[in-house]
Amino acid sequence: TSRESPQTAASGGPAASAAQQQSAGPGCTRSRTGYPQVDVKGATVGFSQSEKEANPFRTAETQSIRDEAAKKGVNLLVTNAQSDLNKQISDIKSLLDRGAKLLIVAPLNSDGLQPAFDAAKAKQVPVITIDRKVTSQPCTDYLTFIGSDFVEQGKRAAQQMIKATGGSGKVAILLGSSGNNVTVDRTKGFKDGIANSGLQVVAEQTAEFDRSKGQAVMEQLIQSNPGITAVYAENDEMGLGAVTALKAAGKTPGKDVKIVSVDGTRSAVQLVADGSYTAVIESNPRFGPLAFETLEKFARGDEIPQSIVISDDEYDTSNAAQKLGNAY
Amino acid sequence: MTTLTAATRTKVLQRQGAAVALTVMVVVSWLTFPRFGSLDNLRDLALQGSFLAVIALGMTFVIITGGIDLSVGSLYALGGVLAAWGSQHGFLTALLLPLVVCGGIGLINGLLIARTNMAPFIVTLASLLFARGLLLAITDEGANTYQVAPDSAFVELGRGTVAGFGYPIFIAAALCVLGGAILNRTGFGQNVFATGGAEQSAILMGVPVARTKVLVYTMSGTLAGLAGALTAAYLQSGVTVIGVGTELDAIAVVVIGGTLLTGGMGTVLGTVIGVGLIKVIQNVINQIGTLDSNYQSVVSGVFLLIVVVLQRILRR
Amino acid sequence: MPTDPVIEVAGVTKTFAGVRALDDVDLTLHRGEIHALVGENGAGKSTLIKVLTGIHTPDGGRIRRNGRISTIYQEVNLVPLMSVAANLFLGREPRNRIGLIDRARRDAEAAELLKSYGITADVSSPLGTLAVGEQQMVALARAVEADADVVIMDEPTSSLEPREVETLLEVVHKLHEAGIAIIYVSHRMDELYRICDTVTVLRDGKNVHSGPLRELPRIELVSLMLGRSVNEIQKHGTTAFGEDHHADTRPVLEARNLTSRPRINGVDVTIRPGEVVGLAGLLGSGRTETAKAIIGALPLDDGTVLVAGTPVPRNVKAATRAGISMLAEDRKTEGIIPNLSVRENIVLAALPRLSRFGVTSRKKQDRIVDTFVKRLRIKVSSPEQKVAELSGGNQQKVLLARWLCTEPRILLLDEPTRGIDVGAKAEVQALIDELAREGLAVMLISSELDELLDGADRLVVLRDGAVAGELEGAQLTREHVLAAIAAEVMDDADSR
Amino acid sequence: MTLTAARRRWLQDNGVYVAVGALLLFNALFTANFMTLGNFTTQLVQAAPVLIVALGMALVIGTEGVDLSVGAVMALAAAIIPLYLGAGPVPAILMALVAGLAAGAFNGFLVARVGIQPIVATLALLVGGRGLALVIANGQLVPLHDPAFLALGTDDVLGIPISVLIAGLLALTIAGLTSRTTFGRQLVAVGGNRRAATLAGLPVNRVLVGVYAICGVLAAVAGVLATSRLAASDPADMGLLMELSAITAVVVGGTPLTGGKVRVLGTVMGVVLMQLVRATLIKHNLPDSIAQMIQAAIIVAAVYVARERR
Ligand SMILES: Nc1ncnc2c1ncn2[C@@H]1O[C@H](COP(=O)(O)OP(=O)(O)OP(=O)(O)O)[C@@H](O)[C@H]1O
Ligand SMILES: Nc1ncnc2c1ncn2[C@@H]1O[C@H](COP(=O)(O)OP(=O)(O)OP(=O)(O)O)[C@@H](O)[C@H]1O
Ligand SMILES: [Mg+2]
Ligand SMILES: [Mg+2]
Repeated sequence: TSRESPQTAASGGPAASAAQQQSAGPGCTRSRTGYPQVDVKGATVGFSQSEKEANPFRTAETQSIRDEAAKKGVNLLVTNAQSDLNKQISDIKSLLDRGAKLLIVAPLNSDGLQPAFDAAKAKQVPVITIDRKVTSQPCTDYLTFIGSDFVEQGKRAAQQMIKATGGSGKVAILLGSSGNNVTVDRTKGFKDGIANSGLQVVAEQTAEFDRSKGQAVMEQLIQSNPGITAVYAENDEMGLGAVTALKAAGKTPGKDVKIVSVDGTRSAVQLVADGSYTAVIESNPRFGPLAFETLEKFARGDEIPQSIVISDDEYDTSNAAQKLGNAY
Repeated sequence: MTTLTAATRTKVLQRQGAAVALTVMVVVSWLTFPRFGSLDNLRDLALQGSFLAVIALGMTFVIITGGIDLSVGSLYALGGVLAAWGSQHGFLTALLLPLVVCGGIGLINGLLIARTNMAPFIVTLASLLFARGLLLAITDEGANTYQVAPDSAFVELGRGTVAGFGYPIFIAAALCVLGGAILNRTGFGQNVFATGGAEQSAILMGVPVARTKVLVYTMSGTLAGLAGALTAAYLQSGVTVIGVGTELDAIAVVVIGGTLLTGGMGTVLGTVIGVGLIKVIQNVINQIGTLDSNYQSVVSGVFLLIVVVLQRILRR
Repeated sequence: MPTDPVIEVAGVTKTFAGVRALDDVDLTLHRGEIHALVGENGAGKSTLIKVLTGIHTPDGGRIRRNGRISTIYQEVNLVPLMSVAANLFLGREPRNRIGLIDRARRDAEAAELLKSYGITADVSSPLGTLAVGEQQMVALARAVEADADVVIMDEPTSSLEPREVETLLEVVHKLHEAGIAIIYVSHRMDELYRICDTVTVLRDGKNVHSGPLRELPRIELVSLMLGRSVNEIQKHGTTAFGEDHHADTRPVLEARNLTSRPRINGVDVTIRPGEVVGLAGLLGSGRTETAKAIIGALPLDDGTVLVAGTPVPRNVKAATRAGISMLAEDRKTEGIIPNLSVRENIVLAALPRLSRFGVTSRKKQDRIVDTFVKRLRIKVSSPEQKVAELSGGNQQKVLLARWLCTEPRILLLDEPTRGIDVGAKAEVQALIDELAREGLAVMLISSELDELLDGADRLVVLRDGAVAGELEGAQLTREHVLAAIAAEVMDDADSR
Repeated sequence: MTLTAARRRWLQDNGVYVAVGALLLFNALFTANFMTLGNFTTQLVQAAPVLIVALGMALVIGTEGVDLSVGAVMALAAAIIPLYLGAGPVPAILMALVAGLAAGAFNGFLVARVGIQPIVATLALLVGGRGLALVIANGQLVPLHDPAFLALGTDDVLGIPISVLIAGLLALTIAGLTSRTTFGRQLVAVGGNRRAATLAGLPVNRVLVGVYAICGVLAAVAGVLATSRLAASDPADMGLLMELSAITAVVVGGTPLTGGKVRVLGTVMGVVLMQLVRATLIKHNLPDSIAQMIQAAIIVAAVYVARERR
């Protein structure tokens, strides 16, 4: 063929599964909310995606919701906010308007969706937020949150880093987009995680979750800090960019310079398996089964915890080859 | 001057070009999508349009003077953050702080453009960066999102409704009426047209061109800040990630509304119609529902193209 | 003679990037005085005016103003996209009770006002739709109605027809009677002697003479302006045109049935090699449109243009290639490329011929530019000077040079001497003569009747976009032409 | 008086060189490991795609236009590469350039023939073009493995990286084009006074379409080089906000947005200046907030010095 193969399709791999069901307060039940019972099967469900499906995480996330919806015989309506917060509010309102009785929302941002939640509340439609936690009230504004703990991801990345470096050396952090709370949490977790080790952060610069920016920033940092021995990238894409930069600078990523990142995309895990990447902390995007299961439970009247933190896997040199199939 | 005459003859037609497109869009959508005409949907359309309309109003003035303001997207976001922060100190702080700061940055834009002969494009591009940087600086690199207390009077500004229609709609409408009157019925408005129509001539005719420019950029900054404040009240928080690319939306809306990018000609009504068009298209894309997210921008681009080409053809 | 000075200028100096535009200039203007300001192109007249009105700050010297100044600048300075009424009243619009502009009243007053200047245009249409001359009258009305103590007019008649010139001179007269002082810049001697009391002559930025005008013989005035002796000048008449030309019999240009509604309607023009054909007609009679139609710059409803019997496609490029060149009337918007140098402006149209495989030859350019700068006596500090820095007249010469170096067969000249000083005018006229002798076919549009009568071998009179008559040989007299035009005016009056 | 005027004039013409010099000096003194060959190579390699785009942008700006679609065109080029890479790098690159040509010519057509103002005409492609690229690429990043194609981004000739070499050659070509050819002179004439250029019989439409087409092709070249350097086709992010970087560099380099003038060497220096600014801010590990504000200040300062006086 005359076509280079794109990365393998996003489906497959393990669905997200609940790791812990944190419950600071009491859980949420249908009776507490007073919402009507809606059978998932045959129901109209709205899914509001936040960004274009132009990166593996989003692609896998949407696909997982679609697949599960088809399996459950759900009439699924999908919108995409194209990274515009006001549009996401509009999207959610229009989903409600078009008859969605249950909502799954991948929030663009932790703050600012209150008007959309209020609209859902007014129509007694339960909302499950996935992948990103919002600052509104669980059970009243939205039903529950299903997703990873980004701070925890940062901490686990720190543990991997300490393991790989023996707890000493100079680290550069490739930050995600400024103003994004995923960036904030993954940074906090990582810094807390290395606080008591000998690792020292010598540079932290944003590369906007983008591979080519990761490459460009890394190139600059290698020049000015030749002593860098470790790189923590807040997503795989930036990490992959860093690998290219390091190779071009004559370093051996994974050996001279350890690289740990968060996501679990196939390209990154493959590199771990090949030995030129240190470790990848997974951020599982396959929320479909868990989300619909939670909606079913809610319909049955079961108690739903305030947030459902999923168990994320991690890939390091010891397991990446076997687990490659789980990557997305 | 030959083209000008043609322009006059069809001036009305031209202005109606966008209006005709909007009417057609609305009627077709109404017939095709049963949910399009629902009161809820229309309320949301109007509300979403109102924030953009406030920004685009300022942009209309700027563009009529022959300038452009790229900083409005950042100022919009900055205004929201300042308002949310200010809401801790009461209603007035929440409302005035963004107006003053964003208006101040607009004023600096205006001074640089009017007094130093620097291109508006580049000055406001720098402000776009500056305002975004300032926003990050006051939010601890975006880590802090200030919340507006849900029971404060300021929230009411963004979330209060009359017959289900949100306050921002009325605020935007009032501002547009006022803006239209200023543009067409005051000396300042005439100066705006003269500045954009033929700057050198305007100077020779005694028009205070520099002052006019300073004023329009100040106005544009202030309105962007106000839109940000309204949005913060509506969202109940000073969201840091909004406003990216909003300047392009505002410019597109103004141009679709028939305002000449080269200056000297334009209407507020046209801008309002332009806002309507953009929001209706977005809404219709949602109503279709099955469009792949990547196709959505293709459709938006094609639509933008169709509108401007149509308008150009009508103008002939 | 009133003696109360309203403007006093002493020792004013102004330098632009090395060019000394004003050099120690003195000028005193008294209340009720009409003061002529004359000088060659680039002598500094417009600069002095801009210094007086505060557009330019002088580098040295004193200026005392004793009253409000209102100015009509050399190039029409109004806003083309705004309505005629808005232009007229910009800055002093009539207001309603709550202080908003009263548009109905503004339009009514504007229409009224313009009627008194002989203009009946739709005041709510954009100013840009008016002909240049009409715009000039709007500018005049605007300046006069501004309640000023001093009215400055920089070449106000350069794009006016005899009829409008009369209106303008009447206005000047009224102002004079109202005690308003006037500075009047013009290259037309007749006008100056008819209305002006005093004169200041500028040469190379210096004041070379100030005094009463009527006592100064015309020939001496010209001699002061040019800095040449009276004898030298006496050799020339009022215009520099020579004898009639011997034209071929086969026309090189045939324009048939040119129609672009509503502006021109079935115009036929033919020109033979070596012939100068004048286009006469009132302001707005469609002369510019005819020229534009021939060069292919005007979309036509009908009509063909043939060069040496071959039809020319209707676009400027094709027309240029067929050998037609047009000197546009409005040099600011249709002529010069302001950022480019004099050299680049001159060679612009001829560039493809001065290049090989699209690569330009600087040597060839320099040679041509040098020739024309000398031949047309273009006043530049260097060919690399920006054309925008030149005085109006010199810009006009640059444009003429641009066309001449394309070696055209047919030259359409729309107001070629507009805004050009006496000396240069004679040069241009002599040049037109010479070109015709060399076998060029020339079409000459001019609002100066003398220029048309002396210069043209044949006159085509246009009325309302159609040919109203042709005059040739013995018919080429002032009376005949005026009669033709007058008849038309009466026709017009009848039909209304 | 005249001396200071002359000095001001000199600064106005050469401000961007002074700024580059000052920044180099600052870095030489205060930035660790700055004065190394490797570092300079890095800066040049990173600047190369921006420069290539900025060259096209300078031409467009010279005609009093602007091309907002360059980033989207880069994304299109990136999306097309993997489609044809199976047939070899040359066909793949050619197809990408053809796409750039088509996109540019389309812009030019809208501007010249339809008469739409450049910002709006190219805004349509900015909005739609990247979407189209994503549709072509199915929204996916595609890692590339063709060694010949990747060599474009990694190899060098006599120590000069290929992309830098290409950018340099293109800069020379464009400089020659603007100063030495009929097309170049006609281009600035069109930008200086389009009506007059039309009446002078210049092929205005052809010039405009040509200029936008060149800009499109150059954007595609930049897209190809950036793709090969990234070793992946990434239409979602390729060339994001490139239009603003390119315009900034052109204007900082002394080409006025009002058209009628093109400064090629200035543009090169504008790109270098902005690259150095970015590098300096990263190397000194400044937070994003401060970095953005400093960039804003430097842009204003550079343009302030080079501005044309009334
Ligand atoms: N684009 C246009 N649309 C409609 N009418 C126009 C247009 N341009 C000019 N006119 C009108 O057409 C008539 C002819 O104008 P024009 O000034 O070209 O004639 P002219 O005989 O060349 O006059 P001038 O003495 O100014 O050279 C005028 O009445 C003018 O107002
Ligand atoms: N803005 C400018 N920059 C540089 N030089 C200028 C500028 N304005 C005028 N000059 C120069 O100053 C001199 C005087 O020009 P000015 O326009 O005052 O002449 P003028 O007497 O009005 O001529 P004309 O009869 O042709 O209108 C000329 O040499 C001209 O080139
Ligand atoms: Mg003059
Ligand atoms: Mg005319």
